Amino acid sequence: MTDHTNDAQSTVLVIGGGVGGIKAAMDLSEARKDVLLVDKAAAIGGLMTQLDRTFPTNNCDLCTISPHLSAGAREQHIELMPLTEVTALAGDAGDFTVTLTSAPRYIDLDKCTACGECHKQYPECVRFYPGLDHRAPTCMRYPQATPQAFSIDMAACKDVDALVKVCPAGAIVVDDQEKEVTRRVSSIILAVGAELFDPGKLDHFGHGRYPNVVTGLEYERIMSASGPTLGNLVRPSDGQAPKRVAWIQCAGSRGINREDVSYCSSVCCMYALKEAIVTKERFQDDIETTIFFMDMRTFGKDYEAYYQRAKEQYNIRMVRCRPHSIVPDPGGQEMRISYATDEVSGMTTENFDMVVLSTGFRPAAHTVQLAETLGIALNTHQFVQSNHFEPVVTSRPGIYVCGVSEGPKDIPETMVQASAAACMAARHTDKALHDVEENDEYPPERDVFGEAPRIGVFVCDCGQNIGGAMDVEALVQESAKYPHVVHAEMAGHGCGQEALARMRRMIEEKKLNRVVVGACSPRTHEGLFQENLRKAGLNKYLLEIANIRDQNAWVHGGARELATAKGKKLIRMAVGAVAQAGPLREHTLPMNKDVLVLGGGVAGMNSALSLGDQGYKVFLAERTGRLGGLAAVIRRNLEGDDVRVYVAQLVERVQAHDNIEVITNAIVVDHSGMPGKFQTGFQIGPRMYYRQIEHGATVLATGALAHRPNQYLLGRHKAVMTQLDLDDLIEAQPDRIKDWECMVMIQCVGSRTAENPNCSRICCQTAIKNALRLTDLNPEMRVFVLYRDMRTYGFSEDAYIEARRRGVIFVRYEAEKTPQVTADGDRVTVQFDDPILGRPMEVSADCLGLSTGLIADDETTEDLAAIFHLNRTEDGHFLEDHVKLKPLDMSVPGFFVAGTAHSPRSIAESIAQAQGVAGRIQGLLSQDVINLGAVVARVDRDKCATCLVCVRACPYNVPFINEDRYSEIDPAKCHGCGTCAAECPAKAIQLSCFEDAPIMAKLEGLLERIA
Amino acid sequence: MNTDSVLEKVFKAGHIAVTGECGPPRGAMPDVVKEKAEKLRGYVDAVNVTDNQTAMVRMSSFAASLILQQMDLPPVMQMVCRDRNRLAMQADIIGAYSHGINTLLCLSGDHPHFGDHPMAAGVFDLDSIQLIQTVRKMRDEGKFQGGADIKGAPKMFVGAAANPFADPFELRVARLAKKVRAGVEFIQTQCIYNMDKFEQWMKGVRERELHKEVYIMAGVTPMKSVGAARYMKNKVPGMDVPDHLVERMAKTPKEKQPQEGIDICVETIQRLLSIEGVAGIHIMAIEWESAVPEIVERSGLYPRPQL
Amino acid sequence: MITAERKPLAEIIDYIDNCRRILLVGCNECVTVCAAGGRKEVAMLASAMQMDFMKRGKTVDIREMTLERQCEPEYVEELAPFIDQVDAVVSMACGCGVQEVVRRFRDKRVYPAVNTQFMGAAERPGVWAERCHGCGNCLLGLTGGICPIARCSKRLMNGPCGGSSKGKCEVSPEIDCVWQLIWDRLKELGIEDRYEEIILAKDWRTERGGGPRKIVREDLAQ
Amino acid sequence: MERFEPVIVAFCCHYCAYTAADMAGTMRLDYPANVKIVRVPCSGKVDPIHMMKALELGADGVLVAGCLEGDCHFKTGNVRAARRVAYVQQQLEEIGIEPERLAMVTMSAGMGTRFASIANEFTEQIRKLGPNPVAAVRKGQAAAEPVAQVN
Repeated sequence: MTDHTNDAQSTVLVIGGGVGGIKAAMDLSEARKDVLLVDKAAAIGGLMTQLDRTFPTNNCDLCTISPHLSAGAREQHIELMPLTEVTALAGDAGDFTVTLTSAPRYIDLDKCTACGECHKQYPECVRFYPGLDHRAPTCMRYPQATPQAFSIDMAACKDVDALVKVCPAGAIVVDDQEKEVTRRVSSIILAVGAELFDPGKLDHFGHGRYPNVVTGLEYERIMSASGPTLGNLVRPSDGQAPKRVAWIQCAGSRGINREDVSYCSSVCCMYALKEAIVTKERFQDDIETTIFFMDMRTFGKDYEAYYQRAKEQYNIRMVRCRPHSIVPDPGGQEMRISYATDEVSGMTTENFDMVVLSTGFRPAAHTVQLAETLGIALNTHQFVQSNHFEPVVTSRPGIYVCGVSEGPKDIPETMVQASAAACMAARHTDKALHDVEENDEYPPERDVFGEAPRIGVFVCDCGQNIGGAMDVEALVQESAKYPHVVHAEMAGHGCGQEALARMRRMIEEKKLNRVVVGACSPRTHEGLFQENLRKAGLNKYLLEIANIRDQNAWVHGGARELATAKGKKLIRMAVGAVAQAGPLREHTLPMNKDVLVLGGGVAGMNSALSLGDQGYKVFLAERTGRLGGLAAVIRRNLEGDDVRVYVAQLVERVQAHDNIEVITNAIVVDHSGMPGKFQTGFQIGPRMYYRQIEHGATVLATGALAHRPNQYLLGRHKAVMTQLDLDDLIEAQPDRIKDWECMVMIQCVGSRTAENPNCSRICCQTAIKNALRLTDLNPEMRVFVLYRDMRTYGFSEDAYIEARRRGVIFVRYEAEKTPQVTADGDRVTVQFDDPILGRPMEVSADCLGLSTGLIADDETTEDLAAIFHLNRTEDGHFLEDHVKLKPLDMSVPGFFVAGTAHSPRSIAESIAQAQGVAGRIQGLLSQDVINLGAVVARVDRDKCATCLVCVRACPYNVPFINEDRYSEIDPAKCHGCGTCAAECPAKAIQLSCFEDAPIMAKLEGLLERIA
Repeated sequence: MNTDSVLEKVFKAGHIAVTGECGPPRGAMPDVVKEKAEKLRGYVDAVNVTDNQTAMVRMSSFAASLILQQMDLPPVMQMVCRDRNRLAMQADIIGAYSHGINTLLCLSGDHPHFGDHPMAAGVFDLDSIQLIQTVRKMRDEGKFQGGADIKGAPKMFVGAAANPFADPFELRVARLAKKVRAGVEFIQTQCIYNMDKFEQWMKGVRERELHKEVYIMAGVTPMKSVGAARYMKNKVPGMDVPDHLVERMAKTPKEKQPQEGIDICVETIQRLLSIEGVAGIHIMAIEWESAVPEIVERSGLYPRPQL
Repeated sequence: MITAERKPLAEIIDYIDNCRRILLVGCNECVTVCAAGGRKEVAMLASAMQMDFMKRGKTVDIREMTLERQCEPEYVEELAPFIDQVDAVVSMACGCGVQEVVRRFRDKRVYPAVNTQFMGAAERPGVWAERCHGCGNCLLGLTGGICPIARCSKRLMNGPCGGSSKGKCEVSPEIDCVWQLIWDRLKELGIEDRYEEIILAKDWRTERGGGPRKIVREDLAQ
Repeated sequence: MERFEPVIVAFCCHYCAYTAADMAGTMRLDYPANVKIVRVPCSGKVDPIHMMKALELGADGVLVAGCLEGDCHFKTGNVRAARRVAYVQQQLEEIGIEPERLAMVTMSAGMGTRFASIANEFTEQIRKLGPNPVAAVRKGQAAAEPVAQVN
């Protein structure tokens, strides 16, 4: 753990170490704000770490999340307090005093090196392995858990002193007590997530009674490689591979029964589809997968394509119904589901090997209690009450919320809110923008140029991890004989604080200028040891790590002398290589901290304001003549607030803000540079005069277009209008509505079709909003809504229930058989089939409202994508860097996307993205210099034959032939892959840190016969 | 008359000329030449003597032509640019003319790659068009290609080959024009199976009135078997054998295939004679000289004019 | 540029089988660009030779060097200090380089390690195709900038011959018929009629025919 | 005579193969100690010279381990590596050394089990092939030193 001043004003408290809490902590630490991250569990990671594969990418989450976590622990700005809860809070925004109570871990974190000895011998009381074992919650959530530590369930421990003896590092603290500490923090982010509903209470499904009825998360763990069944899909009852698997949606959600909640948990449809696809893809594709659902709610970006692929490519069977019950089939192990569908009258029963209940989110009991402690309001569903136009703000100033604790949402939306919360919380810390230089903590770097190599070898035994598998002492004696080695010693737990301190002392005492550490994987610990060298005044690249744990001790446990011999060889290789290593400089450039925001809509304006308030200079460029974007024409949102008033205030605040310069009628014409040093050229105003803006980051908030396909007589009959027109009509001429007798709405007009395969996410909510306002004005009028899937996700489900209660008639239509509309004077008649009655219907309507949704502003995004080399999805929206974990960043560094330019979304969700982007940018621009790292390719001008091989081979088109006729590689652009070095026929290119000399030295070290 | 070549006489007399072909043996066997040539006597006006055909080493065309000349069967000596440089070519021309051989066919020649000496270096000092210019310069200006005077200039009647079926088709008429400009006096085409393409080529020739400046002899080759048909279709460069002919041969029973080949040949000749601009028929019955008499008779080209 | 391809290892080994010490010399110009004799290929051949010897129970001492350009006396001079410590020199330069080393070090056995091929251009990365024959009297002006001497199997100056089919040479489908390319090019330039102008017989004296050639620039020659 | 223990060098790319090797460790799988790993940023960084030199210095088997097709962190590194391995295999054939001593393998970061099984199979395959003929000379050359059966 890092010790740093307990400076109240600069620390943000993040409660909850799930993926949302970690992202908020990471963003804050990137913006060089101190963070205190507390989690009631023994290790951070939360719910996502138990998921095997995540939609829509279907990749295993372990490698996408684990870098976050180990990076998280190492960040100097994050202090981690696991097994800790907030018990009291006082003070207000900018200066809170919080009381934190930590449960005893019975293990001293500084000493424990996760060697696993205690767990090996006392599995019953030492918590280590993740997975579905129903014992007490696991302590090490997953192999790369952070902190790398165990925890002990003392109550379950029968022989305490035996346990203490077994730990080689003496890390077990028997008399560990519950600790209470008070800390002063400037602001608080609540990211405690929520629990998954325990369907055991639903007696008609029998979860808990029948082993083959599992929840979505349990099925996830069964499929996961790090799960209890080590990744093979087997039926819990008899361990046989299932032939037929069924999913039942909305288990405990969207219901009115005893245990149900009324809202929709937004994610269950997607994770059910994913589990079905992965079942087919990774196991056998002959497993029959069936999903029982009411509405398939795949409303996220490209989620609709995921749904269609599930049906067409993986032929996952979709049954639209709400199953009645699950009972065991008397014959064998199978479960019998009985259900009724529109098409078939009477009950149908079907047998399945496994039934997965897609359970949704529930507010955890301790969250309700925590809210009380923090004094923040909860909404009717016990989730944290946020502001309609400020989605991460809670009822108490200075306290923000993100993730599922604010409401059910998927991981991308959680990450957006995390960044937004980080941005808002950072406001209260008074740390000036350009505070103390980063590297004053390190002593000046000693110049080792010209010195003969003096190598120090430090061999860890890492408790039993290495010590148990090989003769570490022999390794040290052998190392002493290797060339240039002037010092060799056992380092015990090398990554522990005392070992690091001792290493620093030896470097100074023995004037060492090279260090070899026989330890674990450089992938996780290289940074730690490099930093230690730097603290000892040595250039951090004069280090080589021999991976004698993960790639030796742990894999040759049985053969002690083979592991010892290999250990010697690995160190011999490292010694040979480090002798060739030279000190390396990291290239840096001054950072330009201004921000360019493209697009003056709600998203653009919010980004600009969030950044402006933090002291950043913002250029807000808008292609048209005025600010406001699409939101300017919207009158009300679902919650009933006046949008036009909100937008007007926003525009006024932007124009009055002295950090924001608004440029209208501005068209981007050229662009160059890299993050921290961009130049973008504009042609402005009617005379198109050219102006170039220098900036460090770019926000794309160019919005989307209201879709107006010419279908159903739109634009050809005055009674036919879009929901947008209707929204305006209701506000402008309420009396006209009073004499309406009947109104019909049609959903998915121009969305979820071949031309525009995407779902526009907001049309269902908009339709319901308008329907409710219509029935307010004219309770007698009849309102029909013809829909394909009602996608009122999250709390908007309540509005859908309210609409039904008021008698709005919802009729489903199939994509293949759309309603027919014919003009009838100044009315229109709409024909459609009613699936329940099973016969055609005809309705004469005063007005026909079409939910036409949004499509990408293809022309704008195409031009911008060309100028900025950005990539887009096929339908013209901008593509984010990682759909799951980096929804706001774009793959080109320094570029961010917010609002409907990313994908169709509501105003509140756009605002969350806008504030999130502001949070991300603060991280990017917090450094004063751009650090280009050291692993870059360098060309020896004398050897270069100007043969163009490197120019052609580089995957990033970096090398170019300069005027002096040799190849030049800009260190700012080189990604360090080394392809050019390996292809160069003149051997003119070396990749620093992986030059030929050290690699050859490793081979010679390994293969030399004479010792 | 520019030369005293029999072929020129026949053309100038307005008759349809007929020439045969005789491939010299791959050894010193003069009798084989005599025996092959004897079969053609009376049925053709002159006999082409190939020059290391398909780059396979054979008795030289000069030697075989000499044998024919001595049997007073007028030879058409073929000369390829592959095997000799311009010195050797001019020497052979003078040598041949000294023995009364007065008709020459200038060819580029197949690439050594196809023959029995793929490792040999192709000379290609001149190409066929430059050879035509050289022969005309020797005859009309009495000068060597190098410019020096020749005492006793050879008066060769100059011919060349033409392949209407090679790619690019649209260029093939222009290529003939180029040869005409170089001074060629008669042309023997590649053997014709694709009648439509040949007619299309002749239409182009007539448009440029080239048929008035050069005598065009249509080449034909009787097919001995369906195997021969397929071989020519796939293996011989620049050959265009339509599928319907191969099928026709494939349909005829084995033993009747030679006769069917001859029938096709005769039909082809009849149709060729009907094409305006065709001044002669060149029958390349390689290793099947015995079929020529029947072909010439049934084509109505017998007896040959005696001039 | 001049292109080359490394000789089969067996042939190189035959040359130096009885040697104990070898000087292996690469060249940093054309043979580097066509990946035949640059520093990398020198290291690869050295390793291959060493392994071949060791496989037969012998070892050989190989000194690796790569000169900037092996056809320049001053660069070849850089070998002088090492020449008498070796039994033979193996040069990975084109023919010009090998012979320059021979010219300088009369008494030393010098062997080629590559087969010099042709003057060519990079068709695409890793592929080089013949473009120029060095005939000494360029006729590209007459053929729309595409050379029949270097790129026609029969060097026809008034092609194409009867064997051209579908744009490919009768000799092999891998070889484009250059006269097809020329014809297409003339069409593109709209000067197809230039095709019928006869290119007269070539004076080969400017080419190899006139014997080994030399260029003398009076103003520069010392 | 004790069993021949081949020396195997494995060039592993940081993002996939090296991580998979770590995962094999985390999962406590077992594979022969003959395999020694050299970390490179990308399989596209492994120079043909390194492959040749490894064998020349006496390695009995060389593995180049990269990401799965299409998953390379640097886009095309693994494709180039595969082409280079094939090129070096031709060189080995010319020298008369079994090309199977050099192999290209691909895996994703999470495939600890696949790394272990490759290490096992390849070591057995090389054990069947017998010692690298070049190594035989080296051993002879250093006959004095006891046969490092443990190596």
